[in-house]
This record gives sequence, C-alpha cells and structure tokens, in this order.
Amino acid sequence: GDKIRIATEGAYAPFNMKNEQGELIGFDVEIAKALCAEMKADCTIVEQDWDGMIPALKGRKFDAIVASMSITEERLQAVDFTDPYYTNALAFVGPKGAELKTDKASLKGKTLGAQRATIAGQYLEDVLGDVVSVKLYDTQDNAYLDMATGRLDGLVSDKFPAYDWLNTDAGQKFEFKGETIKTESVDKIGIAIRHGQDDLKAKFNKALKAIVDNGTYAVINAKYFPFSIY
Amino acid sequence: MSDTSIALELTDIHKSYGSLEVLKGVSLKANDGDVISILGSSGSGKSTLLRCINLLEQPAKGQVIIGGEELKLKTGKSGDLEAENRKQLEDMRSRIGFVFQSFNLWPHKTILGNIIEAPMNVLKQPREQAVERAEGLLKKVGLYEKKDAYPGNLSGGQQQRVAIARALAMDPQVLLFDEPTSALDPELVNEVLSVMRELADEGRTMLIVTHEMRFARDVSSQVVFLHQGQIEEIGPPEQVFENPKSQRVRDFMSSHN
Amino acid sequence: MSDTSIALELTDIHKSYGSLEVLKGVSLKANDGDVISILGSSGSGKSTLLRCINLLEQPAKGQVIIGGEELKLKTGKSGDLEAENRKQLEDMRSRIGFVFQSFNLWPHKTILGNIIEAPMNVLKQPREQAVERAEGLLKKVGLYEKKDAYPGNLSGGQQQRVAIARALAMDPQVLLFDEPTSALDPELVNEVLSVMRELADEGRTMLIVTHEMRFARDVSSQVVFLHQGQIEEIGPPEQVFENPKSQRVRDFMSSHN
Amino acid sequence: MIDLHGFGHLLLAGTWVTVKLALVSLSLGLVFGLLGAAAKLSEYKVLRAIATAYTTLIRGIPELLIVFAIYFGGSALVMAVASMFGYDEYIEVNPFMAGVAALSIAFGAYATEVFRMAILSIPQGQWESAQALGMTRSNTFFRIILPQVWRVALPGLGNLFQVLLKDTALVSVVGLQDIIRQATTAISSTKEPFTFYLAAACIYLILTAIATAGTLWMERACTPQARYKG
Amino acid sequence: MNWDIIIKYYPKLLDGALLTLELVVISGVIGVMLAVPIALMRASKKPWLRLFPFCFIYFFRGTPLLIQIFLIYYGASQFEAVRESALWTILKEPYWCAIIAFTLNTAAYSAELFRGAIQAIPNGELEAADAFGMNWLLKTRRIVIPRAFGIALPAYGNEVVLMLKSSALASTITLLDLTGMARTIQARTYTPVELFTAAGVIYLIMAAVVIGLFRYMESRFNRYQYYKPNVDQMGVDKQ
Ligand SMILES: Nc1ncnc2c1ncn2[C@@H]1O[C@H](COP(=O)(O)OP(=O)(O)OP(=O)(O)O)[C@@H](O)[C@H]1O
Ligand SMILES: Nc1ncnc2c1ncn2[C@@H]1O[C@H](COP(=O)(O)OP(=O)(O)OP(=O)(O)O)[C@@H](O)[C@H]1O
Ligand SMILES: [Mg+2]
Ligand SMILES: [Mg+2]
Repeated sequence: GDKIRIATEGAYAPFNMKNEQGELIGFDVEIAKALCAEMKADCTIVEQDWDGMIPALKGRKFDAIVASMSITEERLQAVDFTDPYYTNALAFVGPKGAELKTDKASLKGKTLGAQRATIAGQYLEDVLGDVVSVKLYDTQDNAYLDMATGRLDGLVSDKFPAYDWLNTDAGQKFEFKGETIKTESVDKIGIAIRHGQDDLKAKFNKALKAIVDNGTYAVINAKYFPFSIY
Repeated sequence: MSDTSIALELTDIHKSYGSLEVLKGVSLKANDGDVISILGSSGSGKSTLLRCINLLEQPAKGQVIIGGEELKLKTGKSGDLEAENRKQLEDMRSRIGFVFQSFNLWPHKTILGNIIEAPMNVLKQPREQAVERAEGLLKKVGLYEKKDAYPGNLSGGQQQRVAIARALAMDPQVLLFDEPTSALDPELVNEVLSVMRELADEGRTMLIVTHEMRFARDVSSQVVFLHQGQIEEIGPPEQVFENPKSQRVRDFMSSHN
Repeated sequence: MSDTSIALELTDIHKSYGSLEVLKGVSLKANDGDVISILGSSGSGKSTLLRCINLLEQPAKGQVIIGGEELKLKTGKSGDLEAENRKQLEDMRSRIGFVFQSFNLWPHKTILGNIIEAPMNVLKQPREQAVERAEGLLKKVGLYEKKDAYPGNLSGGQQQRVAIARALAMDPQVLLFDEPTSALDPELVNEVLSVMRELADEGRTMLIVTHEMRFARDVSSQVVFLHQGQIEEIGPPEQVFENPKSQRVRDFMSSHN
Repeated sequence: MIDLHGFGHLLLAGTWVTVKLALVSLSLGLVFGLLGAAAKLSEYKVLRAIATAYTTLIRGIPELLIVFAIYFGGSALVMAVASMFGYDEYIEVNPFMAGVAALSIAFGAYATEVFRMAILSIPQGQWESAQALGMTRSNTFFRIILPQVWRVALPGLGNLFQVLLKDTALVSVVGLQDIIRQATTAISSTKEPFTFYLAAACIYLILTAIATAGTLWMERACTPQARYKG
Repeated sequence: MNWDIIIKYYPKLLDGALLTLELVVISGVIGVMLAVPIALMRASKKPWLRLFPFCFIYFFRGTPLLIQIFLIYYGASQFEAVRESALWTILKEPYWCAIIAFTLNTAAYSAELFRGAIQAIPNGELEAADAFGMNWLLKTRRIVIPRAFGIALPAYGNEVVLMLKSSALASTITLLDLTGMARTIQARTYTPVELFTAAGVIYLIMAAVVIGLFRYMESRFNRYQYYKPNVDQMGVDKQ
C-alpha cells in the first residue's frame, strides 16, 4: 500500500503518550492505526514535539498529524484538516469539598488556570477574563500542580484528559465542578495534512467513516472513556 | 648591644623546593642603619632569602626578628613555617619595603596609582598627602611626567624606578632590594645609590641583593657572600672584596676586576 | 666595501608613540663580525631601536638591510611601516637572534622545550638534532640539570641564560641583545662575555644594549651612544670612553668610574 | 528509592542523545569560537565586522529560533535546490546534524568572546619572542599562545559547556529525544512530575560531575608549575 | 507578514520586555553580589572553605534552569510546612520564585567565571600586595577584585546575555515576560511568525545593548591593555 508518515506528540495522555517501552500509545495512536489498517496503508508513526508540529508537516517531514489538534480558523490557513474524529468539551475542575460555583457571578475574584494556547485558555480569557484572574500554563500538568498547592482555586481544561487525570492518584482530591461548559464554537479535533493533498484527505475521510460505521471506533473509544467522544 | 638597635635578625633559615635544598641555615644580623649587600652566583638562593624574610616564601625552619619584635611562626600543614598571627605579619610587612627582581607592578593601575595604593590603604594616609609624597618620589626618580601612564608603557629601567618609588612611599624601616639596579644605566645607578645613601643616613636598614660590585663596595656596611644556600663569607666590604678568606669568594671576585 | 660584508644597515629609523617621538632618525652600519654596543640613559630609545630592527615595533620611517637583503616595507593603515611580505619578514627574523630585556620565556614549555621549539618548527630540524644542540647550549650556560624544569622554577639569572641559549639555538647571523647581563652575577657575565666573543670570532654580528661599561669596552668593535632618540656619539670604544666629543657623553661616562 | 515506573531506560536513551549532541557540538563549536576570535582580533576590518555580526546576532536571538531556522530553513533550502533538478521527493535534513549545526553555531558565538579575552590576557612578550625567532603567525598561535590560552579560557568554556548540555533540550522540536523530552513524556503518562524532574536533575548532575572533573583535570594539565616537582 | 498585528500588540510586548528587564536586572545585581564572595571562597586555599561554593556551583550549573524554577515554584509548595510558614508570602508569588531561581543560577555561573579570573592574576602582583602588608581584605578589595573583574568582563557579558534569554523560562510559571506575552498573544491570534519575530527583535535589541555596554565597560576598565606597544599579534586590533 501507500507509505504514510503520521506524527503525534506523545505527551497528551490519554490521547497520545508513551509506555515504558517508549512506544507511542493512546487514543490518537490507536485511531491512526485503525485508519491505516482500513486504508491498507503502510504507516509509520513518529514522535514530534508540539512546537515543531506544523512546521515539520509543512516541511514534509511527515504527511499527517494525529495529535488531538483542534480545527481552528488560523490553523486552516496553514494546513488542511480531515473531518473531525472527536469533539472536545471544556469543564471546570476544583478541589473536592471546596465550594466552587461555576456561574460568572460567584467566580468573581477567584484565580483560575488553564493551559496556554488551548481553547480552555481562550475561554477563560474571553468569557471570564473580566471577573477572575487568569493564569496560563505551559502544560496542563503544571496547572494541576498549582491547583494542588492552592495557588489556583480551580481550572478549566479539556474534559477528556481531565477525566483521565482525575482517575490517577494525584487527581483523587479533585473533581469536576458544575456542568460541561458550552462554548459557541464547538471544539472539533481533526487530522492535519498539507494543503493540496486532497487525495489523502479523501482517503482519511473515507476510512474514518468506515471505522465509525463498522464499530472499530466504538471499541477504541470504550477502552479510554465510558462515554462516546465522537 | 641593646636589643632595640638590632633592626633585623635572621636565625638559621632553611628552605627547600621539593628535594632541592635552596637555603641551608642562614643567620644574619643587621643594626639600624646597616646596609648589607648580598652577593653570590645565580641560583645561590639570594632572592629566596629575601623572600623568606617577609614570608613571601615560607621557610622550613628559622626565626625572623624585626625591630626587636619576633615574627611568631608555627608549623603549617605543608610542613613549612607560617605566621601565627596574620595581623602581626601584615604589620611587619608594612614596615618592610620590598623591591622585586621582576618589579611586579600592577598593570591595571597608573604609575601614580601604583605608588599611592599602599600608603592610602594600608597606612590610611589621606589621598592628597599620598599623592604629594608620590609625586615627590617620582620626581626624585625622574619619572614625574609618566605619572599617568600604565606600567606597560614604560621601559625596563623606568619600571624598576617605579618599583623603588613604590616601596619608598611606605616609608619603611627595613628595605629589601632584589637587584634594584639591574635595568638601570650608570647615571641612574648613581642616582639610586644616592637615594639609598640618604635612606641609610636616615637610619634605615637595607638588604640589597646585587651584582654591582662597585655599588656593593661603596654603599654597604657589610657584605654577605651566599654560596649554595649558605653564608660563605661575611664582613665589611674591604675585607670581603680585598681579602676574602674563602677560595670560592676569591674566584668570584677575581672575575670582577 | 662590498655589499656582502655589510651584515646590518639601518637608515634613518624614526619611531613615535603617540606624540612622544622616541627615535628621531637613527642610521647605523655593521659589518660581518662587528660587535656594536649601544649605550644611553634609561628611556633614550635603546630597546625601541633594537625592536625596530626585526619589526617587533613598526618604525614610522626608515630602512633595514640585513645581509645585503632589504626588508621590504610599506606604509600600513596606522601610518607606520609594515612588512610588505610576511614570508620575507619571518625568514629574516629567523636569521636574527633576539634576547629580550624581560626574557619572555614560554611558561608552558620546559627549558628544553623553549629552546628546541624554533629550530624544530622554523628550521625544520629533526628533533634529535635540535635536542642535541640545545643540550650543548644548556651545558655552555650551566643549566643542563634544569632542562626539564619550567621557567617559573628558575631564578632571574637562570631565566636570562635560557633566553640567550634559545636565541643561539637558531644559529643566527645577527644577534640583538637587550641588556643580556642585567640579571647575571660577575662570573656569569664573564661566561656570557666569552660566549659572545666566540660568536664574534665566528663572524657573527651583534648589537648589544648594555649598561655594563666594562663589557662594552672589552667586547665591542663600535660603541653607539643614544641620546633622546638620536645617535649622540659613535666610534670605537677607546674613543667613546676615553675621549668623547659630546659633553652629554662625557657626563654619562664620568658617572661610571 | 525513586520509582521510575519502567521509564528509566528511556531516560537513559535520552541521556545518550544529549551526550552525543553535546560532545559533537562542543568540538565544532570550539572551532567556530577559535575562528571567531581570530577574526575579531584580525587586522582586517571585514573579518572583524563579520565576526561582530556573528556574535551579536547569534547571541541576540533565542537558541530555539536558531534551531528552527536551521532545521526547517535548511530542509526547505535543500528541497528547493533538489526540485530545480526535477527531484520532488521529501529530503530529510538529518535532525541530529541540524541540532549539531544549531548548537555549535550558538556555542561558537559565546566561545568567541571567551577566546578573545583569553588571547588578550597573554602577555605581548610571548608573541614577540616567538616572532623574533621567525615563527609564523599561525605557528606562534598554535604552538605558543593557544596552549596558554586554555588555562584562562577553561572556566568560561566550562560554563558554556554546561549551558550547551542543557540547550540540547531545545532540539526536541526537531524530533530528537533528549533527557528533558523523555522526562516530559514520562510525566505525561505517569503524572509524576517531581519523580522525573528529579531523576533528570540527577542525570544532569552526573554528567556535570564528569564534565567538571574533565575541566579541572585540563586546568591542572594546563598550569605548568603544577606539573613540576623540583 | 501581518504588520497590523505587531503594531496592535507592541505595547503589550513592551510591557513584557519591561518585566524581562526587571527580572534580569534584579537577579543580575543580586547574583553578582553573591558571586563575588562565593568565587573568593572557591578560590581559597583552604579545602573546607571551598566545599560549600563547590557544591553550590555544582548544583546550579549542573541542572537545567527549567528544573530549578520548577522545583522552587512547584516543588517547594508541595510541602505543607512551606505553605504554613512565613516564607509562603514570597514563594507564593511566581515573580519572586523567578527572581530566586535566576539569582542563584547566575550567581553560580558568575562565581565560576570570577574564580577563573582570580586564579589568572599573575602571582607576582599578589605578592607585591602582600609585601606591603595589605591584609587579605584589602588585597582582595583593591587588587584581586578589580583585576579579576577586568579579566572576567567579556565572559561575564556572555553570562548576562545568556541570562537575558533564559529569563524566557519565567513564562513557564505564568509570568508574562516578553516570551510569555508573545506566547499568550500568539495563542490567540495564531500569528507565531509575526509575534516571535517581533519578540526576537526586542530580545536582539536588548542583547545588543548589553553587548555594547560591556564593550564600553571593557574599554574603560581594561584601558591599560589598549595602550601597549604595537605588537603584531596576528594583527590584534587595539581599538
Ligand atoms: N618555585 C620554585 N620551584 C622550584 N625551584 C625553585 C623555585 N624558585 C627558585 N627555585 C630554585 O632555587 C634556587 C635559588 O633561586 P633564587 O631565585 O633564590 O636564586 P638567586 O640567588 O636569586 O639567583 P639570581 O641571581 O639568578 O636571581 C635556584 O636553583 C632555582 O632554580
Ligand atoms: N608602548 C609604549 N607606549 C608609550 N610609550 C612607550 C611605549 N614603549 C616605550 N615607550 C617610551 O619610549 C621611551 C623609550 O623606551 P625604551 O624602552 O626604548 O627605552 P630604553 O632606552 O630601552 O630604556 P631602558 O634602559 O630603561 O630599558 C620611554 O620614554 C618609554 O616610556
Ligand atoms: Mg634572584
Ligand atoms: Mg630597554
């Protein structure tokens, strides 16, 4: 079959991460493998640091990014996206037992954190920026840590990785607060490819539809979350 | 002879570098106003002896008394002697002037800066006073116009004169000179010689390592001849120059006619 | 007088440091085997003159001819003269020995290493030959046992002798000495003097800056007296020492009796 | 004992990458530094201007940008050239080479200053005495001056090497898995930042110990008096 | 290149640059004040005096600044005792954590440089000071430090430029320094090229000012070096 090189980050559990053998694993990786099997393509999955992701795609170091990348206007200027393969949501996380109402009025004066350059960070700044003090972190993990020290009253995060974290030892003292946040633009996650690769895009879309239809997607989904994220 | 008139007394100074024994027990006494010349061939330990006096070099054994005050020594970890009391050592050093064979001027300070440094900071003289005295000394050694130059800009003889002026600026009781005229021309030698005579007349004590026989003969009250780390001959200049007891000294002198 | 017998010819050498004019037109001729002593008071420009000969200092004006070959000069950016052809300069320098007033030994090399460096790397001598010659020279200056020491371990006089041996190792036609005996004792002065006589007998040409009048008188074929950057008097030693024309020279000589 | 959850060997692999990168970049960087210093001390205005531009520019921009420029700029350049000859496949610039190029260029800019200062601190008499013997400039420089330069330059170079050792982390954007990158991915999987950062710190301390011992040994070897026992 | 973005956000970038400068200047000044005594101890002849500075320098040069900041900001706060103590008012603030980390880090690097410079001073110059009876303090203050400072100056210039750039790590603990600001804005506008170029230019200007400043200090401080006879040191230039 075709040779396709697919990149992922390896530092965004449970979507993409590494196991003890140094192999790439996670939801993104399994989806990528399932797509490749469906396309009968000869795939290699490579690891790439987030900052160099889009430049390296454009530099043809690999052909596709399956790394939980949100489809945004700005990114669309640089790359193409396939149809979304999952839909993200945002949620508040806070310490168990602490009173944290998530309506704007009761959040007044609180300190909230989020990861920089994410939809969560934008949401905090745009929607709550005038009432809470916002702190932005390089990694989601750092935001969790600062919440543990009490420097943060709570944080806003992608829901699914937060779900994963709440299930770890470190996450035991924390819980989701309030409802899943509704943003006006829904956060869709797609596979990034270079402009002009319409053949490849069509192939991915076809394969994606196929694995959703034949149940492969649901099997993978169930391994990570007890609810559908499609 | 009362104790106070002994300006400098060295007793049984020993010094080795590794297995090389450079000083093998040197004893020496100098009264106030004495000028002692130290002669000897190259490598006989003359510089090392001078450096042991103010403990720039740590002797292995020996005693140093300056102006009746004994420099208290103790055995250090290296096995050589070191000062028991730093304060006393510093105090003594400030009363001993030292002119190095290789000058050792501070390259980052101007000539004037080199000279006023110690008077201002060790003796706490006010700046104007130190500058005034320094300028006087520079005039004396003929380098007043060079006062704002740096050591790197001076000729060898000029550097040597600065080094002498720098030592004199401290108004020291005892002066140690390591070949103070080696880079000087005969006229300057005469000038430096007359400066030294003045110093001697003021009752200062001087130890001078030199190869200038005429200088040694004219100015010294005593001449010491070092040979292989020991005093081979000591006495007034007439005796050492004209009528030395040791064959070694006779050979040495005959090479200078 | 044929050109080949002129070992060294300087014509109208000028040199200034900023506004300080150090050499004001010095001309000098030396035949093969000539030994020329340069006298003069401190700061009169003696070292500067020597350094101009092999362009360690760039003269403002002048001409240098060595062994009949003119050193080609051109005006550099600074306005002073520089060599037109580096190769020629290096070649000439390798035929001129220079002994520095401050020795300038290389501290990271042993004594032997200091001496064999240039013969091996400039003259491309095989190591054994360079070592053999170096050891011979070290024996001659009485430092054979120190051959594996470093310059930092030597006394002043010892360093000076190494510097002389280093210059001789290149077997140079012309030798320039800047106060070669300043740190030596009379015995060594005699030894160095006899080494120099041998060199003179071999037909080598020497320029010696010195303050040793006796040395100058005994060994030179010509004596030059520099004063304020100009030649005040030049002639055979008897004339300059006994019967100088210039009042300035007479004063200088009288200070040395 | 720290439990590395089986990620220890990945950290070791990262260590090996870091060490290789640092050593190769060091050797090249020293060459750049010497050339830069020689140019800065040269009598030719052009060379001095080039060297000044080099050190100012390279020291002025963040190292990360240099890495980006070389890796992505470099591969774009290579491919542009290749496509002129009708070859349109992806040509990979070896990430290791790109990393080495970026790090050694940066190291060289700083080393230039260190060497320049060290060369200036050697007494002029040392140059003079070699030149008076007819040695060429390069011979003088390499046989007489350079051996003495090391002693003065070593502490500064040692500092730069320490910085270099850590700057290897920057090249993770071109896909090299150095210590920090491995630690980050391990943290993402295990949610134990302190464990892995401490482990990384320990590895660095061991590398530093080796580097420091090396520098001290060289310093001693470069100090002549210390070798000689009278 | 979208110039509007740069023009629109440059006041914010300048705010960031100001914070960067503040961090670098404060920690640079305190860092040097710590570095001098540490270097002197490190250069001492007494082994027990050398021990502490050795460990200090070893640790702070030996580990990445990223990890140091991380341990100070996130690590210290893991301990209940720290959070209860009076220190917490300082450690709670990312600003002070950054200053502490940068200060200790630059102190370690500078101390190592000063030590090298101290040991490069020719022995004779120190002996001359000894011979005048200067005590340790005086010798150190009047001869050793000024002389070592002159020797270390160019390398120290390097260190300041390096610190300027590594101060970008302040952005990892939520500070909005120049890098933090650029990253935050670019997360919004997705114009990394424009913003990082603009930030890069500001860094370059700051670095050029630092480099120029050190050049100037060098020519003032090491004046004596530039006076020397005109030796042909591969044509070494003496501006
Ligand atoms: N640091 C050192 N290490 C080893 N040996 C040394 C050291 N300093 C001096 N020496 C040796 O000690 C001996 C005496 O040296 P010293 O400098 O006292 O001689 P000197 O009498 O002053 O000679 P000169 O007239 O040539 O100056 C010499 O043989 C010298 O090589
Ligand atoms: N690099 C320099 N910069 C400025 N002035 C200098 C420099 N080098 C030498 N001079 C000056 O030039 C003059 C001549 O110096 P030179 O070294 O030739 O004297 P000299 O005759 O060798 O004296 P001495 O017998 O003391 O060695 C002196 O006044 C000196 O101060
Ligand atoms: Mg001596
Ligand atoms: Mg001279």
